[in-house]
Amino acid sequence: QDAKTIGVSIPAADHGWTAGVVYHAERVAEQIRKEHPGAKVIVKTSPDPASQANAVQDLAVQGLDALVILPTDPDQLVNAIKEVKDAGTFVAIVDRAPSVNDDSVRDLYVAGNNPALGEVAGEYIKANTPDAEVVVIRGMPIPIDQQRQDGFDKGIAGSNVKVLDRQFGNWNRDDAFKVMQDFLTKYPKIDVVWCQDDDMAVGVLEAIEQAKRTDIKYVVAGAGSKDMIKRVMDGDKMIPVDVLYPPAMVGTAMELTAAAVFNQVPVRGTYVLDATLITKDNAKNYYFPDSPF
Amino acid sequence: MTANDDNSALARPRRSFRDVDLRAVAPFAALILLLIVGALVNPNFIGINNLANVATRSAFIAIIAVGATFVISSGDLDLSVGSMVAFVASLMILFMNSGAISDPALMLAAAALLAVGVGALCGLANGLITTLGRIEPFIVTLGTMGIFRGLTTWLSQGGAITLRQPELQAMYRPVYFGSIFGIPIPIIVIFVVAAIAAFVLYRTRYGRHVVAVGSSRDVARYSGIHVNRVRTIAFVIQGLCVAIAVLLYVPRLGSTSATTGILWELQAITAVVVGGTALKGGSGRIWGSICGAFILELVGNIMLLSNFISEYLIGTIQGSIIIIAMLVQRSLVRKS
Amino acid sequence: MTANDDNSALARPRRSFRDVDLRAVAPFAALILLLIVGALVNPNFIGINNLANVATRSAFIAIIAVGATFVISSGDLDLSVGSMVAFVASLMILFMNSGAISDPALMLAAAALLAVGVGALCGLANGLITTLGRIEPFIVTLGTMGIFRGLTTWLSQGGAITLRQPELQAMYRPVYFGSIFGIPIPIIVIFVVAAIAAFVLYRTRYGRHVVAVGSSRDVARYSGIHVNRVRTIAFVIQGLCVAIAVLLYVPRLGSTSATTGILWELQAITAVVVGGTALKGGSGRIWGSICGAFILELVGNIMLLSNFISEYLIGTIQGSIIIIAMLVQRSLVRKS
Amino acid sequence: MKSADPAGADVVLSARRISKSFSGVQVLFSVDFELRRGEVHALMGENGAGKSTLVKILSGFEQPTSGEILLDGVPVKLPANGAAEALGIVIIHQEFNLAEHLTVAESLFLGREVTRFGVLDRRFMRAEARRVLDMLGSHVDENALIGSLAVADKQMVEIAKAISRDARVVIMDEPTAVLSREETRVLFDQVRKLRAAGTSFIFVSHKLDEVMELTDRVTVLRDGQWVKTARTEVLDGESIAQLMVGRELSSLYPAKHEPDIDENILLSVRSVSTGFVKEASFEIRRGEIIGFSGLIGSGRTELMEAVVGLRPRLSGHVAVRGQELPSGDVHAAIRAGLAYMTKDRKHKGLLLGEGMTANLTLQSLARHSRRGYLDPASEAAAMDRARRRFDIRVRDNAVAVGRMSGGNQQKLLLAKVMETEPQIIIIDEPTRGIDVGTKQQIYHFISALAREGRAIVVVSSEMPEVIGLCTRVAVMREGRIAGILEGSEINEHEIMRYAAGLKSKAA
Ligand SMILES: Nc1ncnc2c1ncn2[C@@H]1O[C@H](COP(=O)(O)OP(=O)(O)OP(=O)(O)O)[C@@H](O)[C@H]1O
Ligand SMILES: Nc1ncnc2c1ncn2[C@@H]1O[C@H](COP(=O)(O)OP(=O)(O)OP(=O)(O)O)[C@@H](O)[C@H]1O
Ligand SMILES: O[C@@H]1[C@@H](O)[C@H](O)OC[C@H]1O
Ligand SMILES: [Mg+2]
Ligand SMILES: [Mg+2]
Repeated sequence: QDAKTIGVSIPAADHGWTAGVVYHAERVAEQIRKEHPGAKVIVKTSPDPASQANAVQDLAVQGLDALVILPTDPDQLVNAIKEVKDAGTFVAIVDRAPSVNDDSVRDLYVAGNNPALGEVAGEYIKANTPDAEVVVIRGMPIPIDQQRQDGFDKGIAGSNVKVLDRQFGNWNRDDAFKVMQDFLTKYPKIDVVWCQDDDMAVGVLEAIEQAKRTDIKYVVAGAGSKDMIKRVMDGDKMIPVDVLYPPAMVGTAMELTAAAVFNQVPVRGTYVLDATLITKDNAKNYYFPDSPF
Repeated sequence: MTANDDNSALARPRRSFRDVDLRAVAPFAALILLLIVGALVNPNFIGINNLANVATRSAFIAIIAVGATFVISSGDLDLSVGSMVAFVASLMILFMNSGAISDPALMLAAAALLAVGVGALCGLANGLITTLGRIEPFIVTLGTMGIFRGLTTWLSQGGAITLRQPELQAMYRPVYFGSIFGIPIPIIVIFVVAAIAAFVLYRTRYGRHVVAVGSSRDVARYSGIHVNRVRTIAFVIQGLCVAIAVLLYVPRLGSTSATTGILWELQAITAVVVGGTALKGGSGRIWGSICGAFILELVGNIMLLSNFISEYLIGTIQGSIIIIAMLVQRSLVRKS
Repeated sequence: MTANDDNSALARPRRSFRDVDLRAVAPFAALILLLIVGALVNPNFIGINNLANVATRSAFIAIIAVGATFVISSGDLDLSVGSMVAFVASLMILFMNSGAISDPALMLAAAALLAVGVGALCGLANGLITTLGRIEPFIVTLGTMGIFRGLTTWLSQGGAITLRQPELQAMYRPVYFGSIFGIPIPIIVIFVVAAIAAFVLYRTRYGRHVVAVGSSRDVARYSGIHVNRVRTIAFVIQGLCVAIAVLLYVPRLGSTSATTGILWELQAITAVVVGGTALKGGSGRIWGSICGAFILELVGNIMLLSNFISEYLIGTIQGSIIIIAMLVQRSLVRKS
Repeated sequence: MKSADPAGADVVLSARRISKSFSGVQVLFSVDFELRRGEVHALMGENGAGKSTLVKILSGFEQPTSGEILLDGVPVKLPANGAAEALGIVIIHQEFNLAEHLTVAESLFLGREVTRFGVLDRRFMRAEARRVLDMLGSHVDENALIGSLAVADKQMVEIAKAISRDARVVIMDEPTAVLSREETRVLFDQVRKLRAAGTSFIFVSHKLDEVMELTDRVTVLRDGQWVKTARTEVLDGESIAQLMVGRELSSLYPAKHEPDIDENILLSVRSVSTGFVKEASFEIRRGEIIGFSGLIGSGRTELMEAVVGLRPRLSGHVAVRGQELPSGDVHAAIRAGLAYMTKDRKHKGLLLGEGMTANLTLQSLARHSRRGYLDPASEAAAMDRARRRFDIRVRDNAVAVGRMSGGNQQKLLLAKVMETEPQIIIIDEPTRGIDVGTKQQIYHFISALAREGRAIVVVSSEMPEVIGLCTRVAVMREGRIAGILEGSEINEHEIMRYAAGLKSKAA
């Protein structure tokens, strides 16, 4: 009865957020194994779409009852996912959704709200600094990043908030440091930085501090790493808020999937987690000092 | 980047025929070793299904590695192949999405032709800049790597480019997923490409010239060989191989983005070197490169099927296995 | 991977002193050209602040490139440097976090020593596997690249490793952000490292041996040079340079992650080649490599400061600029 | 035997008022030269006189700075890079022009592969290669990789390559420098055969006896200038040498000095075996010059490399002054004062891309270091000394060694090894490609070294050299020392008998 196999395919821990994903996936996998002795939960990480397609295939070879997947690049994995789905396996997609995201590709979709992540950040800026000149540091050129940009633009729509520049920081601290240094050279006055990822915020803050620039009022990042939440909690002026995009969502998806597989609970459809705005008041609810992220 | 076997070969009194043979056989020995390791790691490993999967998916790197064998044999290097895959695939999908031709079969044929043409042109660009500009191929192809990657990002506006027409998709899908007489088509393609390449490299005048050019530019030139032409054609062959890989890649993932093919150049070069071709040029082993691509894919597969290695340590184990595989090869050759 | 200038050098009747000089000067000409382009693109570009920023942040690649100049001159290649940075930095921060030594100054010194030691050992490992195992350095260091990266991921459990002691952080920060007589410390370090390296390469027996080994392993061996020892030491020097880069890297963000140093190997090699060192070995230009690192960093900086380039096309423009810079260099040398 | 007087015969290829400069340094000054149908025309001159440069111009590999080339009396611009082959002009370069990764058969046909329906006809090319090699009496395996061949075998491949072309003009730039008597004889037979059929040859050599034996006319160059063209008959070795050097030559070889019988044994080699060499033993005393003779591939080089540790020995002992040397450890040999000069100067001797000084001091840098760093002034002084001592002549001091004339490279190599001031010196083909004038200097130099108390092994394919210089001569055959000759036994006839296996005695 409990001798079921759940495959979990996630991106390799290539930056803080994905590291969080790996952490939570391993954590919940252990938990499921404990609750269902005899259950097999196999967690596999992959660095890029092609190797993730391989990983999915390799998981399938081991005989899967369910697949939980957080695709590195969703559209490129649709075929591989379909293959599994068509074999009758329960499929849950996490976070990054393919362009066609219906029950022909998956049974369950659990995600943070990418457009909302941008929108919440945009709205916060609009509300607090309605005339702000903003520089944006993007992630990597993949669809969710585009969704966030679009959300952001929607969030600031109709205000005087002006985007001075957008450049890619690849969700990487060092790249963000560089980009921010150059933004500071390029623009004598910047009010707000939106860098939509907590890892990148680390580099951004260093660059601002080095330049001793006082014009920048604050930085909005996102995801909810423990370091940034701590700053919010401590009332750091530069990081007044953070937008939640919890890597723990993979765990949620795994728990739901386990419920479907072991207890035949009918979990289907879409679960979108809020892109909650973390402020000084609610920060402690999101602070997990033991997480690697 | 001088090979080491160079060293050893010259230190030994004379390279006997047995040596040459063992050198060619060594990668296959490493492959067999890996198969054994795999079988021990997971019983599913040795199943026909799994092995077919692995061989099938090694098609991209294997076919690109065939082209790389030409480029490397002729003494050059191409770092742009990974981004070239992304670029060619993007153009191909965009063309198919354009709906310029309504008949799906015709459209598919035209798109394939386009891909091949674009691939050849990309290779030609690499070749001409390298030879006419007299710049290190490393730099040229690092530059074009950036160029192709950037163009892809721009074409996709940072997102993905996805094949939209369902009939086309349906018609095209079997090219990766189908099989003939039970053999997956990509595997057949690997072998056909390798056989043609081996023929060209070993049995034609051009192939001879590739090796001569890679062994010594001056000697080749003094023998009346058009060195730059030979080198440029090698880059074009590389471009064609990339295009063929794309023809298999598109039906598999049906979509591309700026992340497609990242680091494939390193994998292709590794496959070539693991297969016994020396990076300094002057010798090429087509079948070795295929074997090298299988080895790389197998290592990844074993990692995936083994359930006792921490996900964090995969890179470590993979790196170690590759080094060990090479040590095994070397010790084999040395014992002879 | 034979260099082209090799070709041209032999094709040309004779390498005169004028040539040699121009060859050494060419990268600097490209640098000046870039400075002019930059000044046209954005007036802020030429400000002291911006140039100091650029020079400062080029320190990592520049210093690593100094080590790479040794490895490449001796005819080898090291692809592992990027992961080595991550690995060494992680160990260093973990050690500082361990609190094993309570006095912060002492702790810092001990941590620096540890970093240097680990860097040297990593280099030694690369060197010994390459020379004793007689495997292509490309493969060995691709393997250790995976190994170091994997170990880092494992140490950090995929996340970041952050320096926790605030006093340590405060004490250490100036090593990157501070300056002496108005010159940022990293820039001073670049020049000190380069000066020492140039001295070693051009003015010591060891340096001569490096070049000899890189030009011809056999001639070196017949001249009684310990070829393997020379090669191994070059890898160790590379490891030491990586460690020095780490000493500057850690105080910048006070943390590392599994992505630290990704693709730095390609950048370092590019800097070396752009600086005029041939990939086939046998010649090394320390100052050229420094210049190459500046060029790379400047190109990125100009891209960001320019207002008219789509962020999607940055890779494309960057690639083109590098190729053009090389063409400018070549044409300069050829005109002589 | 000489062919009929070719005077009045038609001129195939000629050079008129050819001058050549390299980056502003002139090396040929308005040289005239003509080659008649069916003649063998010797081109002679000191090292660096410009012979190789002239023949490269005559075959299109270099273009003259001024002057013209006439083919069949018609001015032509010879196409570059060996394309002149299509016009029937083939050259054997002084430096080998073979790709290490190709096989012998592949090399013979490089650039003019035979195909059938676009497919390489490998079997035909192999058979054809075999045929030509057999014709030249060469036992080189047509399937062997060039990289695995001994220097002399490479030379045979070069010769085979040229001969197999259907050429009207064959230019041979020092083809016999590394060949033994026997190979030379076979080569000459072929040349005579082709000459009879109307082929013309330009023959560049420093070996006067060969020139006298084979050629119809001689042209002498000195310092890039034409000096004289004359029928070989009217000249003799001495007069040619005099034309070349511009002065009279005294006796080539210095007087021999037998070392005392109770002199210390500096080097003793006992029962050394390698893959090919079997049980070789010899010893050498202070002040002694011992020669090693034998046919190509008889194993002399392999033995010497094993002695100095450049290759491992399978068994046997090597001791310097009674101190055993470990196998395969060249550094131990160097420390013990035992040095070896390779005959493969291109691949093992010199860094062709570097300048002269860097090459000269490569093996002896310790002597130019002060407190750990190199002293360029001291290196420059060494270079000056070496240049005088070995008469190294270049017109441009900064020239890359690969661009120096062959003979001057050889002198530099010799100088490089001597810089280490070894007590025991093994010299493999000491005078390969060196002109008579300098040869004499080198012989006197070697003899002086011996008199200073050093021990010298001369491995040479030039029998007169071994005979003129050595007090004992070891003859190798098929990896064994067939005999060690002394006193009156040292003559060509005896040496040949041992070398050919007609005679042997326990060493
Ligand atoms: N490509 C070149 N660049 C510069 N100098 C050159 C080049 N080729 C030849 N020389 C110079 O031209 C001069 C004549 O050289 P060449 O090789 O013709 O002499 P050679 O008569 O063949 O001597 P040898 O008997 O030693 O072979 C030498 O001083 C040599 O250094
Ligand atoms: N019959 C044979 N079988 C195998 N190998 C042979 C044979 N004859 C010669 N060789 C090879 O030839 C080499 C001997 O060449 P070596 O260079 O030592 O001879 P050498 O007397 O110095 O002649 P050279 O005039 O070519 O310098 C050995 O390495 C050996 O492997
Ligand atoms: O990798 C991404 C992460 O960095 C971002 O913050 O959230 C979404 C993830 O997919
Ligand atoms: Mg010459
Ligand atoms: Mg010999």
